[in-house]
Amino acid sequence: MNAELSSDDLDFQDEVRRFLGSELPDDIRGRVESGGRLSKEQHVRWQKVVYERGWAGVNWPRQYGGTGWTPVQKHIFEKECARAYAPEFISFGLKMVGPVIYTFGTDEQKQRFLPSILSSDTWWCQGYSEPNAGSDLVALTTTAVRRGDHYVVNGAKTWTTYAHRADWMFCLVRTGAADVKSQEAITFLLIDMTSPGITVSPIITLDGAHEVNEVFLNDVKVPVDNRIGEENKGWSYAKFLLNHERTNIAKVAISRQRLSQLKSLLLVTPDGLGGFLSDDPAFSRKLAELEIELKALEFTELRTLSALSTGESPGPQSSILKVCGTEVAQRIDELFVEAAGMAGLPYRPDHYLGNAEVDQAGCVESYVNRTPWYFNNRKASIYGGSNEIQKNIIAKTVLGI
Amino acid sequence: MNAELSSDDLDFQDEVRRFLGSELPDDIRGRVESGGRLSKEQHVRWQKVVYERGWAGVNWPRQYGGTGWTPVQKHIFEKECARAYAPEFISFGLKMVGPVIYTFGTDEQKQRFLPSILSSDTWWCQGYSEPNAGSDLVALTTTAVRRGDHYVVNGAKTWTTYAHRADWMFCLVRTGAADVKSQEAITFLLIDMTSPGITVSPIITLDGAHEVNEVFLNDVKVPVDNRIGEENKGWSYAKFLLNHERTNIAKVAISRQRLSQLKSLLLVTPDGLGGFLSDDPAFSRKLAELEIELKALEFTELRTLSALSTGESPGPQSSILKVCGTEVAQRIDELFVEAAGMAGLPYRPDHYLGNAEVDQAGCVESYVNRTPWYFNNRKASIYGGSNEIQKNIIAKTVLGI
Amino acid sequence: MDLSYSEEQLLLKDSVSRFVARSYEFNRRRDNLHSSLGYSAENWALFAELGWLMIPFDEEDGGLGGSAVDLMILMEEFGKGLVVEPFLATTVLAGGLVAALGSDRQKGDYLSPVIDGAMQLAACYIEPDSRYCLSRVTTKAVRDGGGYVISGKKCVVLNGGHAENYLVVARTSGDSNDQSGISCFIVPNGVSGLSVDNYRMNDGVPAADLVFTDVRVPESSVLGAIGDGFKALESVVARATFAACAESVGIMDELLNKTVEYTKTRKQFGVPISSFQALQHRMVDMFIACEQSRSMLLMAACELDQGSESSLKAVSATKARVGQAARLVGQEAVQIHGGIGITDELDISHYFKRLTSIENLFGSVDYHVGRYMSA
Amino acid sequence: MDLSYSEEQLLLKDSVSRFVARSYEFNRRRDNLHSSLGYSAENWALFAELGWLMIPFDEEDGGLGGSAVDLMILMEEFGKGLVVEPFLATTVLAGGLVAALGSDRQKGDYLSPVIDGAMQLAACYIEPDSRYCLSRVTTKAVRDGGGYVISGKKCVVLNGGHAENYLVVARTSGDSNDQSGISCFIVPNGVSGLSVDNYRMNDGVPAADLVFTDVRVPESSVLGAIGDGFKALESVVARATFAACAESVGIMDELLNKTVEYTKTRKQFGVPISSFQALQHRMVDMFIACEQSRSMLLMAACELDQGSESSLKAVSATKARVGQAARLVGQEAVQIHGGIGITDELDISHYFKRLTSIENLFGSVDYHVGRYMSA
Repeated sequence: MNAELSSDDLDFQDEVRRFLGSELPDDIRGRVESGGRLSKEQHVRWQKVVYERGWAGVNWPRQYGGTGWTPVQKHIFEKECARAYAPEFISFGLKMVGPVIYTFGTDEQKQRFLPSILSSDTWWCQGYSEPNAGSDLVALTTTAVRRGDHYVVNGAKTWTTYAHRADWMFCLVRTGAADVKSQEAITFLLIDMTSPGITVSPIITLDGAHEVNEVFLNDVKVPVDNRIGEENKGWSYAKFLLNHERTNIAKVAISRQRLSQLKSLLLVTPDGLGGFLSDDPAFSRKLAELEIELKALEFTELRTLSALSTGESPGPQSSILKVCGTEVAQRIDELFVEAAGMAGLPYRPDHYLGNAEVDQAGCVESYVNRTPWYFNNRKASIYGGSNEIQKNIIAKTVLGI
Repeated sequence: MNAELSSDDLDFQDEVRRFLGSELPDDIRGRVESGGRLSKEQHVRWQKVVYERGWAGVNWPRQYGGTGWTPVQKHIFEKECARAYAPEFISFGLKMVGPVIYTFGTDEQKQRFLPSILSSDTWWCQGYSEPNAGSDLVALTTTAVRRGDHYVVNGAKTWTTYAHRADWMFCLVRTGAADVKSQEAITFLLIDMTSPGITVSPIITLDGAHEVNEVFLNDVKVPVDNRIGEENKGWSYAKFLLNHERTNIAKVAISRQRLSQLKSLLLVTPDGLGGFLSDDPAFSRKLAELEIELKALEFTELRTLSALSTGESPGPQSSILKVCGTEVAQRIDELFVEAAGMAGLPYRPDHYLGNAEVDQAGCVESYVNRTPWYFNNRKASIYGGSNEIQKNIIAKTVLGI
Repeated sequence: MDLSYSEEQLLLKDSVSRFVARSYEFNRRRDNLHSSLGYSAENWALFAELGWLMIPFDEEDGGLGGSAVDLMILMEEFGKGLVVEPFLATTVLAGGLVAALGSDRQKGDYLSPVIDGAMQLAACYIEPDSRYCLSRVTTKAVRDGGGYVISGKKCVVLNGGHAENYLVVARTSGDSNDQSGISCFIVPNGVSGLSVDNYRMNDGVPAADLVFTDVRVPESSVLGAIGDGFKALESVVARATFAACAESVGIMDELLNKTVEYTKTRKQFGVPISSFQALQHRMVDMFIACEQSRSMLLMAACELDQGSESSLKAVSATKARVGQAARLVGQEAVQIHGGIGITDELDISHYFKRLTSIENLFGSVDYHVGRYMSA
Repeated sequence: MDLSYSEEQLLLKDSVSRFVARSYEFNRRRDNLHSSLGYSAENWALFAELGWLMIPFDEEDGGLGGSAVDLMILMEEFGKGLVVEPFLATTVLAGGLVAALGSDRQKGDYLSPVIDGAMQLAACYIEPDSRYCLSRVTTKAVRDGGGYVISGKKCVVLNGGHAENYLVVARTSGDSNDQSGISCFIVPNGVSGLSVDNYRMNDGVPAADLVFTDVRVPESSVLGAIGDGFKALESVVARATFAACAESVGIMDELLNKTVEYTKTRKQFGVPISSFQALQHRMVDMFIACEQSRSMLLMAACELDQGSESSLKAVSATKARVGQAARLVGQEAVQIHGGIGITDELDISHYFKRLTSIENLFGSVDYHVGRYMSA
């Protein structure tokens, strides 16, 4: 048992560091560091840089243009990206629909969709949640009725992240009898967002950001060729997707970077007594406890990674990664807001949503986006299977209740 | 609105202080202060002193020998008793069966039972819980079958505090059809513990103390005269009893005294660096937060008291007194154990259960009983309606869920 | 001992509650908040008409001589409605400073119009590096001829944009953290050398950062004795802190009620989510947090009205406990609502954001536990 | 990077686990614990026979050169069975001191018989006012003729009653808290001037307080260089701390499993209490605490085996996190069991008491967070 990187892995780490050091654009790095939101252009520009290097398909097999990296290499890459303040990749294409397509899609679908996901030329969004089915995904009511070589889709999706930026949506629809509330009547469709009958309506979140949307589908025609796998088997592809990505769901690398950023910030945050907040024993203790918690989480992740590396099943501890990851991340958010003090009160949308520089007459500028971030990131314990649902699942699958 | 005592109340407070100052025996005070367990003789001796003064029936109406005190006076009395390290009265007679008897009993029962409860000549225990009915009290299966002027009782009770010290037990039994699991078939009986067919079997708790028991009832004959009220109406008397006593269930006075005792102790507890634990900022902060929580609880209690004083209903906040009271008390237990450090490890049964003086070569002696106390007091959130049951009740009755 | 409201207090509570029900429909509030003023001038005039702006002031100053309990009632109901009118900024904070330090003439010039609803004020006492420490004042006021020259930065000045006059705390002597040497000046908005950066806070309420560059004020602008303003500042901020706690308690009650109601109607897996025991127990924890906070508030109100020595300590204990509760209640309300809880469209997120502002306003939990310990 | 066990380690785990299953039936454990020795001499002989007592020691000292991971495996399984044999006291602590400081001759006299299972030792390094600070040593050893005279008090000496020899930490120079000037002596049980107060700890395990009154020991009893014992003490106690954390993790796993099983069989209101969602979520929180603790343990094991500079810091972080988990898991296991959880009759309370002992043993959460911060 050892937690050290092999010399090959250390070489790889150096390679990633050099790449990030020379290729990550300053404006993008600066946005991430400041906690502001990135434009679509910035996301695309960065993914293209990585794509050119051949590294966009972090988790993809080589045959589809992926890296074919080992679990440890993926881990190193994600860690180094976070360390360098590189933005996270948008996951809907690369981590979600991509793997579904290369696993269950036809050859034609693979050729048609995969390249532009890697190159970031096509943006995807996820049509799962519906207004009346939150945590209870299976209760979806959007219908697709077969008419010759098309489905006609009617219904509404909600909480659809980046629907307004997306070219395509992967979507769960009900193809069985309307009153059947089972998993057996769900089909997985790929829908062109420019199709007639689609309306995207923004949902503004509490931080003022436009990230999620409602998507209304009114007699939208979807070619049968855009169906993944078999009709009525969509739930199994969706489940594959939920279980597929075990690495990096705890977001340890990002939390570590943010915690270290906070520690640096404390060194220049006045404590009101002529010193700095880094001298405050109560705050330092909270920070230390959180740092320890993050260290535990890191090793919980590494345990999973180590098992995956040797081809073993990831073990029951992997079930807690999502819950603990969001809890740690949200705790870091809280400490940022606490550290900010009065500097956490002003809201500067030009800076947070736009790209403007802010000169706050008052207070430490680096705190300007932290409160909106805290607000925004309350989603972390709600979206993608709320922490309550996660705990239900752990109780059932791990504790056997 | 004001939280000050009236001059009459201040006079009363002085009177109680003088009484406690002159009448509380040193050995009893010492036992309470040290956190050791009291003998039955000590409990009886102290209650007799209070009884002589006419104050044993704190909550009782004057006509039955009680004090007839206002809610504020009761509060003052309890606060001063705690402050002086007087022991709490054993509640089974004074606070539980006594009020049931003077409210629902016959004149004969009142004359027969009430005086010796006040004088502490008769000790009572409570026969509610059963081995297969923990939080679910109604599920009791002990039966009483009418045979002429007697009931014949069969079954078992458990967690019966001081059954081994008690002369009488008040007891819930099932008098209806054996298979009816309803509240309608329960009867409230008073049972002489010397009756043939009663076996008391000790349950030793984790701290080594003998406090609770199993009580087996095998063809125990109980005169019908010992029934409270009507047959099959016992549940309503039991419920009256559960709802009757709203004051002092938070045990604010005792918690306050224990917290202040802990603070004094910290002043002489070495911190290992040549100073004392009272200088430790992390510990002091935990203590301060707990002190604030206790202050909140005190005012939650006072709000209830104030409402009762003016004849109003006590308000929804009174529902949290039990949960918060036990949480605060158990948190104080924890801080005692933390403060003790290594001095919390030795177990000294001669001192904790008996009366022996202990000279610990090591460590601060005052910590000697704190860990067993911590262990013992885990019961606080389990007995008398667990905190989970309390929360179910609050959800239902206060939040209306 | 009597912890109940008087008849008059019940009437006040009822009156504010009816105002909120009548005038604070969510979209109307939003429109008022989004207006350039940031609140409704009409509402403010109504406050004056109903005498609410008189409450905190002594009868001899033209006020009603209201108690801390009265202030608590007002603020709690304001909290329930997320009221955005600058009562805390103009009346409690700035008005409080004038009442505490002003001469009769100054009270006539600045307090009477505040009470009448005719003037808006703002208190400038927070600096970029002062965090929560009131004695950390580096803005300087230097004697020059017949007046003073003020230079320095003030930040997060509540109501800083529309105030007609500022109450500016500046140092006239001593070192940066000295409690002595702190003075208070009345400075008109628009004075030469003053630049104002207006913005909204995260909760949508307007505030401003101010830069004073050699701002000249006359002798008559000095409020109270030179160098002797700290105690008044401390006491006024303590009362404002208490008022903010009351606002928080109102907000928390509303969040709890809305959350409980939501769980009764929201269905998942075919049943109302209120039937999930884990959520029930968490809502009970929210209820406990609300009630324990209210108890602290009553405790602090009694101490303030008694004029007790320990009232600053009581306020710090209250702010600390309320801050802990606010974190719990705000986050749980959002979490239990799920996705809808973090939308701008629903009121829940606005209550949550206001609670979060108050958590830091006038000092965090850590700060006030520290003050409680040292007091 | 590889966080899995080797073949040998899996065999060791299996071997200890089988021992516990075979020899640690609850009543048998109770009888052994209640015997005058406080454990089973037969079990101890078996430990020696199976080579477990060799594990922590270097091959050149007659040991197996086992890693921190091996120690962890052993202690975790011991925890699951609530093993009472004095492995921590004799082997890890006292044996660790002899191994770190002893001459070849001393190792022959005191380490070889420990490894053979023929000798019991106890380390005396805690004093009445030392709390958790290892350098706080006021027991004095004064040079006198050809030897030393030791005076002072030592408390909570694990295995202090039956040890044949004590490893006594005493001050030979310097002030009370100096790290230099601390020396280690081997003192035989029964020596003149030594009084031993035997007792049981709250978890039932024997310990003793020792008073040294002018106890004379020869020059040959000095272990290592005079005045230079601190680093070895610190490092040995860190390893014992790590071992205790492993024991805690074993205990917590057992408590979680037993609690989950209990809720599946215990019925209330006509259904198994495992069906109550509030309890389910709390058991998930227990599971999280267990897994995060195990992760810390692996982290510390890797650091110790790597001989890294930061291994003391890693051990403190681990002790802190495990202590927090122990509080939660212990209390919740008892609470969810209800009344039966606090009886002496059921094993749950014994696991809870042992966990509580370990919480304070070698330093509390607060202490270790502090050490983590300053390291």
